[in-house]
Amino acid sequence: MMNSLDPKRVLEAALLAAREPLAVEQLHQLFDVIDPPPAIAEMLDQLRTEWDGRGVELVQVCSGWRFQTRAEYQLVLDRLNAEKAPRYSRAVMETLAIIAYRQPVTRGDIEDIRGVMVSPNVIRNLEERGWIDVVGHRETPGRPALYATTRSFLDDLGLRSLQELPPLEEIPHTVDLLANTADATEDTTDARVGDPAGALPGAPAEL
Amino acid sequence: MMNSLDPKRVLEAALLAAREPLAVEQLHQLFDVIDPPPAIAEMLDQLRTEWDGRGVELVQVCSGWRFQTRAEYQLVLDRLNAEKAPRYSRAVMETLAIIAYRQPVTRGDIEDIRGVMVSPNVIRNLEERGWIDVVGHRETPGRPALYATTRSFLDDLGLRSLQELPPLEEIPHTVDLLANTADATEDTTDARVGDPAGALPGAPAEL
Amino acid sequence: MTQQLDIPEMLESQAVASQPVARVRGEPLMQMPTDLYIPPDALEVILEHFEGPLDLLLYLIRKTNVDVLDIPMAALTLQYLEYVEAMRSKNLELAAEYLVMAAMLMEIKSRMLLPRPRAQGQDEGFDPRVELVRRLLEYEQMKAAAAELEALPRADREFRSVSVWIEQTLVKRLPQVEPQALVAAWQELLRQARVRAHHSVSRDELSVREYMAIVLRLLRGSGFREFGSLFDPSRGVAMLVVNFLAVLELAREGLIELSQARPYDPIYVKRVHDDDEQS
Repeated sequence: MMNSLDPKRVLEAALLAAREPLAVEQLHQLFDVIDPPPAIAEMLDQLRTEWDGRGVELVQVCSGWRFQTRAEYQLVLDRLNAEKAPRYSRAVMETLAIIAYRQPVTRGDIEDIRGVMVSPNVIRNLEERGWIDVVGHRETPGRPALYATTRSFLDDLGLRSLQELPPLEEIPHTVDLLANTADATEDTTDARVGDPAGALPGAPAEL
Repeated sequence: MMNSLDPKRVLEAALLAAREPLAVEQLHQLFDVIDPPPAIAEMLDQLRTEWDGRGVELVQVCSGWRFQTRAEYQLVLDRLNAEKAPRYSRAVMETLAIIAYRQPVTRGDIEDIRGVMVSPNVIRNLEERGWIDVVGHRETPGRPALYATTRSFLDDLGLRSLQELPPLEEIPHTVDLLANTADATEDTTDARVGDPAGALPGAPAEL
Repeated sequence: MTQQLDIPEMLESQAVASQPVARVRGEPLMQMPTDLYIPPDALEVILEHFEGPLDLLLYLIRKTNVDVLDIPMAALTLQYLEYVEAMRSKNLELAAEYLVMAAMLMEIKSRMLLPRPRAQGQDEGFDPRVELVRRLLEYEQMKAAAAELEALPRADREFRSVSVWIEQTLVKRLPQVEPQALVAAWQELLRQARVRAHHSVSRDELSVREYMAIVLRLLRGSGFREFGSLFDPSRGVAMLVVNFLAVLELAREGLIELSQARPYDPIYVKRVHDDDEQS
């Protein structure tokens, strides 16, 4: 039975039907009766080329290979389903970025970087999307959960690994700051009339 | 944007990405800005032909059109999710083992060895699979049918003859077995039927 | 994202006073920073717009185009407090972090007013702004990273994964059985029945039983068969013996009838009650 089927077509059908990306090791299972095993990497390359210029493309992501619609076609296909993908607030995206680039991190770490409380909803939102999960606990008082991004996060962003994340902007070393401290003394001369600093400390926190 | 895309490729991408069959009216929504609207029925026909001989086919079902895996590929694709393959129940496996190693046997023999009733479904299941059949009847009251395994059973298990079944001599002497040796030595009668009535008091019927 | 760009336009500049309102790095500041005046109805929008005090500070710094590595603390603190005070006076719910930051800014500012011991001028970490700048830069970095992530093509937004229908109804999936699974089933039987291990089946016994089934099949529906036709000499002597044993065993179990008219006549074999075969 197997011998009558073109291995490349088998591969294609498997990838078109799969719900999740398929790893090369998984794809090998399709051919375990064939000796010698077919060159899967080569066939994947050929398939990718065959699908050039069509509405669907074969891509490699973190957990394997998958077919996906091309962005320029998806714009048209979106006419079929009014239901749009969820939009994420800046709070969610910043939390995600911190987890992605600084993982594993606790909620406290995220709050330190963002300078504000992180709502539990933000974390839950990302967990429910399957983009982050708890990978352990930090051995500090309270044993806070350590969050990291998942394979599914990379898959959904079309990335093969964390190294493919957009590079971070360089930040200057704060040591550089010290070089400027000599001039900064001038700053101490200012004195503003009606400095609201005086007004504020007594202000009650309205919380 | 739309104008730069080949309508047939748009159709193909839409059908590949859709989770449900798409009706022709729905497919028209893809092109509602194009004047004159493309001949969708014609394109669907062309697509169907283009996909001839591949692992996935374009078919028309009740609620519309969809791509689906071809039956002859499905057997191979199933290897990807072996864990989802159905399994035989313990009752079926034990019945099959008894028929294989003790053939020809009656249902009564099987029940004696298993110590429980054998549901007619179990026998029918194996008969429908083509792995056992009736090879005669025993000349005892009721003339029960004698079951044996078939050639197709051997074929499906990759055996050339029953002799290639794994030998049973290598059964390890478990603590369990040793603990019961004292009673069992008494049982010097027919190894096949033995005296299961004594060995399996109160065994429940299994359906 | 576009909202961010719109906000400065909403904030009308307001020139005030002919004398400097402040001095920034020795330069007189002749007018309020352009973004200090907040139209009342814009306040809530602005509040929602900022993700927290760091975000607000970054906005103020980038807006006034000052060097983040050399922040004029007094001016920045002033602007920040203007915002916070405006929020407070509008009775808007003000996150505690904004007030904490206000206190921190004032602390830094006051520490910078203190005379610095010249001898320890090289002392790292003396500049009280270092920690604030570090935090601002780190936050700005993550804010930019978040924007980059947001811009990446994303599943179910810019693209969808393809998953065509799997036509399972066409092929009934049947359980696969490995020969070893039969042994496992048998062992389970043994364990349960507590039969002695010598109840095992040898290959020899098996082959006899295999031939018993073969002979019964040969006889099915054929009425009488000549004894010799039950044997296939091409399979070798060993198999012939096994075959013969099988016929004897079948006879012993009363499953077949052997008949011979006279000695040396052909022997005929017939299944007992072959007529009412059910299959």
